[in-house]
This record gives sequence, structure tokens and C-alpha cells, in this order.
Amino acid sequence: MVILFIILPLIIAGLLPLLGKVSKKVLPDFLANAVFALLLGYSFNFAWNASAGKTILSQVNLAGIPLGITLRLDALSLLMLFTIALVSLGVGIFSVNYINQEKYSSKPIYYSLLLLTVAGMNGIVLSNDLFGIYVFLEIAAIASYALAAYGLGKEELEGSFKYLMLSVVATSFILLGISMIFALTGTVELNGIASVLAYSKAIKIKYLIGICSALFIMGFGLKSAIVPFHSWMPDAYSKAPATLPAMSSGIMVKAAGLYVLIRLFYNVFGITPAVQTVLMYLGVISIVVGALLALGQNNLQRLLAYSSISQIGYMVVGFAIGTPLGFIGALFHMFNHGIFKSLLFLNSGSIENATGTRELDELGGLAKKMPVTAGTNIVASLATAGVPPLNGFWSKLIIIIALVQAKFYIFALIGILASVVTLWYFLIIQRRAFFGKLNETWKDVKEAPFWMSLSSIMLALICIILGIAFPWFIRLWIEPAANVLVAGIIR
Amino acid sequence: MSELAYICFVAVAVLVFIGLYCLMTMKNLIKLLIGAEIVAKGVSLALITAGVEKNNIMLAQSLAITFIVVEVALVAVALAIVIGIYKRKKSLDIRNLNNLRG
Amino acid sequence: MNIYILVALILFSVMAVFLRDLLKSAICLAVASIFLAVMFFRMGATYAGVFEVSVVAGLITVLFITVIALTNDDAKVPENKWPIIIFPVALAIFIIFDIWFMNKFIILPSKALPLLAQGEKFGDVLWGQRTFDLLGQIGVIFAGVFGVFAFFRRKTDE
Amino acid sequence: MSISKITLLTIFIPIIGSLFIPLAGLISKRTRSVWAVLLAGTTALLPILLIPQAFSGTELIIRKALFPGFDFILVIDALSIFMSVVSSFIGLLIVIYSLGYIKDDANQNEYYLMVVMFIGSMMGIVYSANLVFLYLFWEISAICCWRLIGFYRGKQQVIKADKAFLVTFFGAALMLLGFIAIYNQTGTFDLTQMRGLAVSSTAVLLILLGMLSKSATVPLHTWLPDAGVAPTPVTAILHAAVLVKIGVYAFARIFCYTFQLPDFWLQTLPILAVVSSLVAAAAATVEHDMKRILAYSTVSQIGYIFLGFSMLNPLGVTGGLLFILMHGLSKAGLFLCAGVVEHNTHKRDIRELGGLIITMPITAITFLVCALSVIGIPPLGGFFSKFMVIAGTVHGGHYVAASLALFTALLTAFYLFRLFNAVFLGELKVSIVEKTPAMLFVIITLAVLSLLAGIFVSYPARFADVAALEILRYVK
Amino acid sequence: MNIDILLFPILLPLIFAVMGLFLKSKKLINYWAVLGSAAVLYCAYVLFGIKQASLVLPWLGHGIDFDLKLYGFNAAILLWVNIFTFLVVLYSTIKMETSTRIKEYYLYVFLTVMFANGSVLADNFVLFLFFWGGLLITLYMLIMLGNLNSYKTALKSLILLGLCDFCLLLGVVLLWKISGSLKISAISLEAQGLAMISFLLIMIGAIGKAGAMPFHNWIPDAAIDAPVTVMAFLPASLEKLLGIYLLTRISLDVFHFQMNSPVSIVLMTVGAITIVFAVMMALIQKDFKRLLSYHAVSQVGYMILGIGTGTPLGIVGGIFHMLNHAIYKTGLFLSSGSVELAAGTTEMKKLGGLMKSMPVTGLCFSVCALSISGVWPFNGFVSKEMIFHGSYETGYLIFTIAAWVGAIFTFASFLKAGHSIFFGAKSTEIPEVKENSWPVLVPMIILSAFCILFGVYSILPLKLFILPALSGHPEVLAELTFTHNLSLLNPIALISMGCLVIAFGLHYLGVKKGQGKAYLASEPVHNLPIIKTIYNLAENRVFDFYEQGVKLIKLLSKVIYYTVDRPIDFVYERVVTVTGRIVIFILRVLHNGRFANYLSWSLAGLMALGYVMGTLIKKAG
Repeated sequence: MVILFIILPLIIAGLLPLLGKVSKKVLPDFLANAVFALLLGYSFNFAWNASAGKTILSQVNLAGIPLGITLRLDALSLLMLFTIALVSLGVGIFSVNYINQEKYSSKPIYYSLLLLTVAGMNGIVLSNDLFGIYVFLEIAAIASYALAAYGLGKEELEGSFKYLMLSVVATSFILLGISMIFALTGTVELNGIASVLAYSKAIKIKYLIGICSALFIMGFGLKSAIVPFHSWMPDAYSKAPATLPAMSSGIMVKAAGLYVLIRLFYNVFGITPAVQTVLMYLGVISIVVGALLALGQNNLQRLLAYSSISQIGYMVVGFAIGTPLGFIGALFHMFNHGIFKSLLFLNSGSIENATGTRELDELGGLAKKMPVTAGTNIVASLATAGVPPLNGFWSKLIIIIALVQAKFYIFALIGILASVVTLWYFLIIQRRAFFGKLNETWKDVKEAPFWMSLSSIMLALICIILGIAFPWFIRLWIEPAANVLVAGIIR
Repeated sequence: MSELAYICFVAVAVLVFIGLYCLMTMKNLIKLLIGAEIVAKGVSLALITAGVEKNNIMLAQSLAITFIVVEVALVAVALAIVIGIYKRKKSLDIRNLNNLRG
Repeated sequence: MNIYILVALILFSVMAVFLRDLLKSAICLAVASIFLAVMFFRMGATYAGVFEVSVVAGLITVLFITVIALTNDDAKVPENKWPIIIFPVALAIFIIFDIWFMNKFIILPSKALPLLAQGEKFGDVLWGQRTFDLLGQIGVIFAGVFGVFAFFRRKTDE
Repeated sequence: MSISKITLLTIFIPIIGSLFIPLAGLISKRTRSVWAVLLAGTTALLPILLIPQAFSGTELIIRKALFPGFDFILVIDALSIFMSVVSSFIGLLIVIYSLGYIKDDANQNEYYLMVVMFIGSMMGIVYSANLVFLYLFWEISAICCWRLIGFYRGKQQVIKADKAFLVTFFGAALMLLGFIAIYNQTGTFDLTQMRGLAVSSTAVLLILLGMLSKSATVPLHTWLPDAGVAPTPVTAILHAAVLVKIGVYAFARIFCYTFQLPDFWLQTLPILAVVSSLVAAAAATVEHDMKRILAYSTVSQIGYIFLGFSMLNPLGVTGGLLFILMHGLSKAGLFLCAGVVEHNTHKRDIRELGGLIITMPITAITFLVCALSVIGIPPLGGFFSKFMVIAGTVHGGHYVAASLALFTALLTAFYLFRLFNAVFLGELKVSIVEKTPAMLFVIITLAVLSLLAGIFVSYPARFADVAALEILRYVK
Repeated sequence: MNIDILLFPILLPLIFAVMGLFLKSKKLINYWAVLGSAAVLYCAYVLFGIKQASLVLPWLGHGIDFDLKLYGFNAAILLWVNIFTFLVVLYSTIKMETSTRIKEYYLYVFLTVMFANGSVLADNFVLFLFFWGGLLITLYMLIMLGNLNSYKTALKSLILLGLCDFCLLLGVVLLWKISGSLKISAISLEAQGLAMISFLLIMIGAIGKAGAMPFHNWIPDAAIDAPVTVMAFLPASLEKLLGIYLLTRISLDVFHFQMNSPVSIVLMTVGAITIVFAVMMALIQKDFKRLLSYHAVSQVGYMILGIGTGTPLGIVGGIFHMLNHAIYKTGLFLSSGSVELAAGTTEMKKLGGLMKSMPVTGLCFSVCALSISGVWPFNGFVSKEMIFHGSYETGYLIFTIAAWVGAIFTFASFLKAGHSIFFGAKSTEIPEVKENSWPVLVPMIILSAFCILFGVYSILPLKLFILPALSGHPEVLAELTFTHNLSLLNPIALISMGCLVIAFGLHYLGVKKGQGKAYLASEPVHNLPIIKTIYNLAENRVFDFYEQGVKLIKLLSKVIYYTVDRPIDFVYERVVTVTGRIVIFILRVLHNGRFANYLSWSLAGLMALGYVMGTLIKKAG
């Protein structure tokens, strides 16, 4: 029942506002998190199948009547499902306390929006249909526009509006691309497109595919915030409730952006050196620009947004190399980034929950008052910067190794130097928020409530454990997923 | 490519151009949404044209219909945001929406 | 004939963009939608045409007008003059570029119009092949509804 | 216990044990201190059990398969045992010293956690024969340093901590790139499989940058003087015992023991080492801050170790290894003496101090002994190490380098005595007596050891000889 | 346990030094020290009797062994080292009585003895350096025992001698490289090329220890700051012995050089310069100890000159002069200490006419002073004559003349000193003085006796102590006859006598000009036109190698610090951060929050993408 990944959150999302009349807090908390946990557990159900390299093309039946739904579950989509479930569980647990803040309220609506984003992402990941990808992308996107402005502050609305308008343009271009593909091949199913394109070698078709590729890179690139399509991200994140960026940067940019890109280029269109080159450069530019911009930020979430841009650059580069090692590195980094970046955003939520601000220069010395937040933040920061023995180190290492093996020495150097800058801005966070002398204003600040701390600790533990146990994780989850990409065009 | 499809694709390009031109130059939030709508029109025309081109108008229609539903939801949310902004800023000028920068 | 409809569509779109009065632009947009629907009919996409008329020309226009009414009074936004002045030139250049581009990179038009054969029924296609989209539509509608809810919720409904 | 078990325990007892320090701290301060000392003590004791293995002249390789290319490999030979004995022992002394030094400060749990983990990471670096794991432990030590330098949480402290972390991370990241370049060449990170391999100059440059940054050698050295804002035991541990030795150890392990250096670097390295020595010594002559002077002095002395190792002849390498020991003892002694002074007077500017020999005679004498050892005056240990390094340099044919190194030794004498005179001699400006027996015990131990290491130099020298032979086995 | 007898001279002092620390009473310590030095002296005497012995123990590997070797020459040096030690310790029992740090004092003295003995016996260069360098520390500590300012002088000595030691170290290492061995007695090289450099470096170590110019500056300062016993002990006796011992060994055994070879010229030049300039400085001193200390420097010049000649006579003379100098200079310092002990000052201006109240001291002083001035028949005369002859034989008359000039001013300055302190009118500035007790007098008497004995019966020390140095050089021995040295009637001896007369004349003139005040006797020379400015500069330490060196080092350090270190730090602290900030500023300005701006980036990005893709596809075909 692969469809459960989509149906379950969708149904609960629909029910929650109604049930919310019964119980305003406990029930939504419980139901939503139960769904996330269930999805997480359910994704393990397929793990052995997928790691054996099998692809499930599941035809959904309703009481024996076949419905027009074909879902594709291979190791790559399973990895994504797993990541989505894990991060959303973390975010869901975090929200239990977080959304109690006065300015947020209305938990049922909040959770149904959260569930809708999850449903949307699961749909994207499982879809075997280009148009289906678009539709579910819009579900996730619309829900996240609402979440981005959930506090209804004027800056939140501003960020949300820019996010929406830029996304609309992006999705329009995606659709233009889809219609071109449709006009070219007569189908929108991934394997259909792949099999048609596999036989067309004419130069004009190559040009057309090139144009489509450009459109998709722009569209999904905007979704995944690749420079120069990144500008919505800092604006949307800086004032939004911390759970949205955690969700969005943690998984949405990957599921809605990168995943689709690699799926299309490696499994459907077939990779070309042109796309590789373009992606490589975009990735490197993202790495550099994102890291530098993050360095100059004062708002914690804005900083983290730029940091996400930079980290996504690494993944893009990793994917663009096109070697198995590159895939492993990029996919592993994708997973890791989901964990530690959402942890970082959740930390910023904890800080905001405790102090009411996210401006770094107003903070200071919180480590004493909020040891859990500070500790988990160090773990996540160092993991992002690629400091061993945390998970981020291994993924970055693999990407850099792949770069060197593919003879992209300069890019490898840039990647390394950018990680120094990464460490730099994380040290700035540490210095300004946690590691300095206690700012007198915050002498009565308390540690984050139980569920928030729990979720932070959970994610931080994953970072540490993966730092040590990475070989097993790579073997079980990452390598099969990479093999899907290595295998090339799907049938 | 049929002549109809050719003409339609030109129209799609023009519509998208107009929409983007609107998005680039207009200052009123509602105007911007209208621009986005025009782009969306271009896109739905493109979908249908592709169906015509491939002789698969039924599939194209169903895609276009789904697209229209999505469009409605989007516009609804966007307008809700616009009203939210109007409530807080008493202005619909995009130029006032630059508190977030740097 | 097709070309006139398309020209009208474009014309109304342009008017929707450049008319000062928001109400008038919204109506122009609706008219453009109707022209688009006509085009759909002519291309055989009847269901899409109906949807275009009812939903886009109808529902969305209503939404626009409601919002315009809500924000009408003191929301006059001064627009720049130069976009209107430049627009015809830009459009002309774009069209020339577009035609050149399409001729160069995309296959040139062939005279023969294809037969608009209707092999399958629309319902079969929609329900048999695109159920996934319908599922998506449900999700989109949920998202839209809850999204709007989220924006118009009362802060103190705890 | 088997050798391999002892080695694994040496690495993992401090690293894992340190994680329980905060828990012990929840029980009581005393429990925590006892636990920390116990961990450090065990870590100091275990490598000593390995010494017979070192003299057996064979090496033992432990291999735990993980992921192709990322196997966990430990190499146990004279070199690694030598390093681990030296650094864990000094580490233990420093932990004991801290008992007195930071007993009134906040965040002690974190302090002990970081110090003990630091010792553990050093053990990890020393025994790792896989470049990736070497790097891994390398960065763990950097993290610990970062927290330790910023221990006092003042704005300046934290900024300097960040600087130290960034500079070393910068170097280390480039070093990683160098490792990857080698991986690209050989397909493995396993050092034991690459012996005698000729590597490209670029890879050498990249790896060298990492070593230089960690060992605070010119031009990547300025973080070290700035790290003087740390609590003193930390600076001591940073400088003398462990941190800066990491770089030279890695140099010995990677460039002397494993790879063949290109000719260009064989010619350039001595110059680099000597210049580093000289520049740092000059800076130490100009500075006024007690700890900064000592830090620059460390930079300067590290140059000698590099000089010795870069000669790749038995004399130079033995000298370098002995230097690690002698410098570890005496520089730790100097820093801890400075710590006693600072702890009691709360002053670090030598212009504000003076005449302390009257009130703090023990500190003054130990300082003097350690200073003489650092300068390299017999009968103290520093003499032999310096002599052998210079002998090695001359034997390697680098006459100019040797003379410059000696000139630097003269400068060393000059600035150390300038410091000694300013702090302990002349007019008494702050009259404060010595306290805290734990601290005095440690500094006396270090001074006595510096002296004994000189008088009974033949024992460590034999050990160093064995290690040097080991190192040079694959040098043509 | 079987301990080789060769270890005794090293271990005994160590035992006495350490045990001394545990003694409580001052008296006991004094006795303990005398006993200790006597024991060591006895030990040295026994060894002197043995003459030949060696001991090799493994030590550091690489050819660095714990290698001791006794032969005729170093047995003699060992004996003399311990004789001086014994005398100084005996003297110290009274002189240092008032010191509160007597325990430390004896500790350092015994350590000094240990190191000195060790370096004399060592037959391996590293072992030699080990002991040799150890002397630095004890010297430093001994000087520190002096007055409040002594630490500056102590540092000065440490740095100057440290410099010499480092040169020595480099020379040794170079020698090792060249010869492949570290065993002193096994190396035998021609002083050419690299070996010459090595020789010069080791030579610097040797003459630096002996106190030749320009490494002498700490000695006059120490004369003021350090206890006088320390002066008698180290710069006057032990360091001369050791320094010249090393110089002899390297010049005779380790390296060979011909007469008038470049090395020889260098040595002679250093010697001559040291003689002249130091004596000129000595001449004008107003303080007795300071005057003596300059002479201690000046006399080194003779020794170096003698050894530097490369002629048998010169070498023997140089070594003999070393011995003689140690004897009379120790005697002189001890007498100055005696004066200080009794009168409380050593400033000549304040003293006068002490002969009556301190006859023994005065007599001893006179003997030693005549001895140093080279008056027949005291020992100084014999060795100086040998050096004059030796230098004359080289053919470079200039060096001989320099030696003569030195002799003139030496005598003149001692006439001045003796005249102003012991003779002449009784001073009113000091209270009534009394002769000192016997432990002070006995050493002086013994030393004076040696002066006379070695002068009259010079063949005894030459046979007994000096000739062993030349063992293994039969060709040198063959040429050596001592007959003409004892004869007063050869031209060189006559000229030397003439010099003494000139000196007397100078003194007479000076006293006359100074209205009978003897301490002003040197003023005429002092006030000579050009010389006066030079003196002024010298008094302002312009020629002070140490002061100028320190200035230079400080300057150099500053230059390096501000041109290398700070700029590097500047890169980290400023350049990186500021560049980063500028780039970030530009990037942040670009992110101006305008929707149209962001949209235009996206569209421009799309167009660029399309263009790039197009060209790439075209390229790929």
C-alpha cells in the first residue's frame, strides 16, 4: 500500500480541523505526530526491498477496480520518504510546544498544513508522472505559503508573498516545460517520456530537451534555491515560524527541487555533459554566494537560509559529477542536511520561544541558560561545517573525493574553502548567541520545553550516531538510492 | 508541427511575456496577481496546444482542468496574503514590501 | 479565425495589465479568459473550455473583485509611466525574437491541420488515467482552504 | 591484556569516559575531579605498558573493516608509542594542575570534558594509520581547543577561540584535500599500504598547510599567541604537550615514515622551519604579554622540530623526537609557571610585574630551569634535542639553516631571560605568595623532569633512536 | 659497585653539592665545603699521578659516547682547577661569611667544579659541550649572588657566553660532519676550508670562555656586581684555564695549522687587539676590581697571541701564561677582596696607605702585580718573554709591539693601583683597617709563593704541567730550549725591561700632574686628544659588544615583528575579514528586498541557462 504515504496525511489533514473542534491541542498533537511516526515506521517496511535494488511500480486498486494511479517506489524515493518522515517527525514533535506561542495558535489548522506539505512531498517523490509531480509540488507549496506567514506579522506576509510570486513564476515555467515535453512525446509519464526520448536523437530534439532542461533547472532550481533563483528563501524564512524553514529547508527544497531534477536528468532525459556543466557551475556559485551571504547576517533564520543555499550547492555539485561516489555523497549530504539544518532551525525556534527574538546581536551567552539548545546547536553547526566526527563531514568528504576523482580540482578547493567559511559563520552564531558572556537581558531565560528539547536531542543524536555509524547507513539507504541514479534511464 | 499549434505557441510565448512584463514593472500587488494569471493563461493554452499537437486532447484537457483548480487555490491564498498585507500596511504597493533584505 | 481570437486574448491581457482601474483590469482578465475558453472550444478541449469560463472567468474574477472592493479606497498605488511606453516596442522585439527562435530551434509549421479525432471519452481519461491528479486536486483544495483559513483565523480562538 | 586491546583502550577510555564527566559533575565536584584525573591517569599509564613493544622493533597493525577505503586502522610502533607516552603524561600533569587552577571558575564540567577528550583525540591521532581517521581525531582536538580557548567566555576570548578554530580548520581542510589527492592516486587512505610512495608537490603543499596551521608555524601561526587568552593549563596543553605536536607528529608519520617527499620540498622545508623559528623568536622579543611571549616561543621551537624531521637523517629525526619530549616538559613547565604567576597576581603584562623571586621562589626557580632547558643549555634536556637537531641539519648539509637556528637559540635565551628578569627579578611590584599545592607540585615535577631528562638522557634517546629508525625505514 | 676513578672528579663535587643543601649551620657548611674541595683536590692529585686513563660508556648512540680520557695535559689542568677551587673555597669561608645565600654559593661552586672537571676530562665533543655549557648556568647563578643589579650582568654573561657556546656547538657539529667522529683525541685535521670555519667557530667558543675581546664585556661589570670570590674563581682562574685548554687542544691536537697561516693570523690579531684595548681600558679605571677585571681580559690576549703564533715557544708561552695568569690574577682578586673585606670599598680614590695596616695583603699584592707586569724574576716575566719571542719569530713585528705596548700599560696601571691603595698617604675616608684572618691570607700567600717559585724555577712547571700538552708533538719538543728565556741579556728581554721603565716614567708623570694623587696617575693618557674621545665612547658603552648586540637584536626583532609577523596577522585579522565584509556588503546591497529585482535575476538566470545549454549542445553536436 504505497499510496498510504499520500493518503494518510491527506485524510488526517482533512479531518484535523473538524476534530479540532473536539480537542484543540492534544488530539492534533497526537494525531499528527502519530502519522509522522507511522510513515517513518512504514518506510522501513520497504527498506529491504529497495536496498535489494527492486523498483515497485504500484497500481492502486479501489475495491478491485484499478485506479489511474501508478506510483514508483525505488530506493531513491524510499530514501526521500524516509528523510521526509524523519524530519517531519522531528518538526512535529517540536511543534507540540512551539505552536502554543500566542502569535501562532490554531493548532489543528497548523498541523493540517504541515501534514499537507508532507503529503505533497510524498506525492512528488512517489509520482511516476511529470504532471503529478507538479500538482503535488503545488500542494506542498501552497501549504508552505500559508505556514510561512503563519504568525501573520507584516514581514512574514511580505516574505510569504515574495515566495509565492516567485514560486508561481517557477511553476509556470515548469508547466511550460511539461507541456513542451508533452508536445514532444505525447505522454507525461516518466517511463513513457524516457522510452520515447531514448529513440530520438535528432539535433532539434536535443535543442528542445535543452530548452526544457533550462526551464526545469530554473523552475526546480528556484524551488531548491539554487543561486540565482534563491532570493525567496531568506525572505520567506527570516520571520516565519521556525518549523516552516525546518521543514522547507530540511526536506522540501530537496523533495520538490533537487529530487525532481536528478530524477528527470538521470532517470528520464538521460544526463548530458551540458546539464552536468551547468549544474556544476550553479552548484559552485550557490556554495560560494550562500556561504558569503550567511556570513553577513544578523537574523538567525536568515543566516541559516543562506547557509541552506550554500549546502544545497554541495548537493547540486555532488549530483552533477555523475559518478557513483558523487551520488552517494550528494544523497548522503541531502539526508544529513535534512537532519542538521532542520535541527538548526528548530534551535532558532527554541531561542525565539525563550527570548522572543532571532536577532543575533540581541542574544548572548545563552549556553548557560539553555544547555540543551546550545549543545545540539554545536552539534548541528559542526556537522554542517563538515567537522568530524559528525555526519556532515562524511558526506562532504565523499563529495570532495568524488570531485577530485572526476578531476574538478578547483571546485574541490572551492568546496573545501567554503566549508571554512561555513564554520566561520557558525562560529559567529555560537559566539553571539551561546558561547559568549550572558546578556543581562536574558538572565531569567529558561531552557526550551520538553518536547522541543526532545526533538532537538533526537536530531542531534542522529547527527552523532551517523557520524560514527555512517558505513552501515550508507550501505542500507544511500547506496541503493545511488544505484538507481547510476542505472540511468528508467524503463 | 501544425500551423495552429505554431500560432498557439507564439501566443503562449506572448502571454507569458506580457505576464512577466506585468510582474516586473507593475507596483500594485493585485496587478501582480493579474500578471501571474496571464502567465497561467499562457500555460494552460500551452497544455491544450500540446494535446492538439499530439492528438491527445483528452489528456491535455484533464491536465488543464487540474491546472485551473490549482490556479484557483493559489489565487485564493495569494489574495488572502494580499488582504493580510493590506490590513497591516494599508498599502498595496510592492515597493513598500522591502523590509526584508540583505 | 484562430488568429483573431488569439489577438483578442492578447489584447485583453494587455489591457488587464495596463488599465489604471483595477476593477476594469479584472474584468478585462475575465474577458481574456473567455477568449481563451473559445480557443479551447475550437481546439476540441470542450471541458477545459467550460472550466476556463466558469472557474477562471467566473470564480477567480469574483475573488479579484472582492479583494479589489475590500482594498479599494485608499490603496491607490502610483504606477510608473514608462512601462506602458516601452511595452509596444518590447513586445514587438519579443515577438520577432520568438518567431526567429521557434523557427530556428523548433520544428517549422506544416500546413496540414491534423484531424481532431476523439478516440476516448473524457471521463475515462480523467478517471482512468489521471486519478492521481484528482487526488492532487483534493490536496490542493485542502491546502487552499486551510491556507485561507490560516490567514483569516481569529487570533484568540484558543 | 594484548597490545591491541591496550591501544584501543588508550584511545577510547578518554574519549568515551570524558562524555561521562558532566554526569559525574552532577553528583559532586569531587567525583568529577577524581573521575577526570582517573581518566587522564589511565590514559597516561596505558601507553607505558606498550613501551616493550616499541623496543621490540616491530610494528603491529590493527585493522577493523568498515567501508572500502575507510577502514579503521591503528599502527602501533615506536613512533606512536613515543608520542602517546609523552603527550598523555603531560596531559595528566595538566589535568592535575587544573584542579588547582580553575577551581573557582564556572563551566568546569565542560572544561574537564574537553581536556580529557582532547587527550583522547591526541591518542587517536597518534595511533591512526588511516588518513581519514587521522583527520577525524585531528578535528576533534580542534573542537576541544576551541571550547577551551573560549573558556572564560569574554568577547575577546571567544573571538580568539574562533580564530584559532578557523585557522586550524582552514589548514586541516586543505590537508584533507591533500589526503584526497593522495587517495585519488592510490585508491586508499591506508597509510600502511603507501610506504615509500612518491607524492606530488601539490598534495604535499596542501597537507603541509594543515600541519603548519596545527603546529602554528609561520605563516599560519598567529592564532597561537592569540590563544593565550585561554586559561593557562589549556594554553600549556595546547602548546607544549599536545596540540602543536600533532602537526609535527603528522609530519613524521606522513612525510618521513610513509611518503617520499619531492626534492623541492626537501630543499624548502628547512628554510621554512628556520624562518618560522626566527620570525617567532623575533616576535617573542618584542611582545610584552607573558603568555604571548611563551606562545611565540613555542612557535619558534616547533620550527626546530620541523627542521629536524625535514632532514630525514637519523640524527635529525632523533633530535626532533627528543625535542618533542624535552620541549613538551619544559614548555609546559614555563606555561604552568606563568599560570601560577597569573593566577596569583592576575596580571600578564610583564611591565606590571617584577621581583617575584622574593615571594614566589619555587615558581621562579622552576621557571628558570625550564627556560634554560628551552634555550638548550646543558645539563638540561633541551640541550640534547637542540644539539641533535642542529647536528642533523649540518649533516644534511644545510649550514645556513643550522647557523640561523643557533642564532634563534640565542634570541630564545634573550627573550626568555627578558621575561624572567621582568617577572621575577628587579623591583617587587606585586607582593603575593604562592598558593595551591597541586599547581606547585606539577611545576616542580616538570622542572625536575626537565633536569632528569637531561642527566639521564640516554633512556629517552634510546627510545627516540628506535622510533627514528622506524621512521626512516622507508626513506631511500 | 665499581666506579671508575675517572668519574670521581665529576661525581664527588656533585655529591658534596647536593649534600651541602641539607646542612643547617653556616659553620658546618663552611667546613663541609673546605673538606669537599680538599677531597676533590686530592682526587685530582691522584689522577695527576696516574697520567693515563680512559673510560668509554655508551650514551646517546650515533657516536656520542660518555668518553673520558686522562692524559698528561688535562691531568695538569685538572689539578690546577682544583687547586684554585680549594684556595677560593678556603678564602670564601671568611669572605662570604656575611652572605645569606652561602648554601647556594657552595652549591654553585661545587657544580662549577663538577662541570669544569667534566669538561677537562671529556674526550667526546658532545660530552664536552654538556659540561662546558653547564658552566654557563653556574656562572649565571654565581653572579646573581651579587648585589641587586647583578642579574643584568648575569644575563650579560649568559648571553655573551651563550653566543660563544652556540658558536662552539656549531663548530663541533661541523667538525663532526667533516671528520665523521666526535672523539676529540681521534680527530686530526688540517685547518682548511670548512675545517677552518669549524676551527674558527670552536675558537670563538674557547676565547669567549677565556674572556677575549669582544666577548669580555661582562667581566668588568661582574667585577662590580658579583662577589669578588666569584671573580677570582671564574673569570680569573677557571675560565682562563678552560678556555685556553680548549684553544690549546684544538690548535695542537684537533687541527693543525702552520705558522703564519690565516688561522694563525686571526688568532694573533684577536690576541693583540685584546691586549691593547683591554689594557687601555684597565689603565683608566678608578676601581680596583674593575681594573683587575680589565687586566683579566688583557692577559687573555697574551695567551691567544702566544698560541696563535704557532711557534713552539709561543705556544708553550701561551699555555704557561695561562697558568701564571690564573695564579697571579686569582691572587690579585683575592687581595682586592681582602681590601674590600677590611676597608669596605675598592675605589682607589678612597683608599691609601694600607701597607702598614695590611702588610700581608700588600705584599701578596705586590708580588702578583709585579708578576703580571712581567718583572724579572716573577713567573709573568718568563711566560711573557716566551710569547714575545714566539711572536717575534713569526716575523709580524706588529704583534710583538702590541704585546710590548700592553706590557707598558699593564705595569703603569698596577703602579697606579699599588701606589694609590697600599702606598702613598693614608686615606682619611675610611676607618681604621686591620689585617684579615688566616683563611683569607693563606690562599694569597700560597699564590704569591707560586708566583715566585714559577718565576725563579720556571723549568719545574714547564716540565711538569706544560710539556704534557705537547706530548705527541715531538717535533715541537725537539726545537724547544728554554735557555734564552732565563737570560736577561737578549734584545727582546731588554726591550721588555725598557717598557717597564717607560711605564714607570708614565706613572711618575701622571702622579706629578695629579698633584701627588696616585689614582689620577693615568689621567695624562686618558686626556690625550683623540684617545679621550675614544675613552668617552667606550665609557658610554659604544664599543660594548653586548649592548650594541642587544640593540641590534632588538632592532632586528622589531623589524621582523613589524614586517613579517604583524602583516601575517593583519592578513587574518583585517585583510580576510575586510575583504569578506566588502564582498558581503555588495551581495547584501544586491539583495534589496525588491520583488522585481529578484524576479529579474531568475529570468536572467533562465536566459543565461538557455544560452549556455544551447551553446553546449551545439558544441557537443
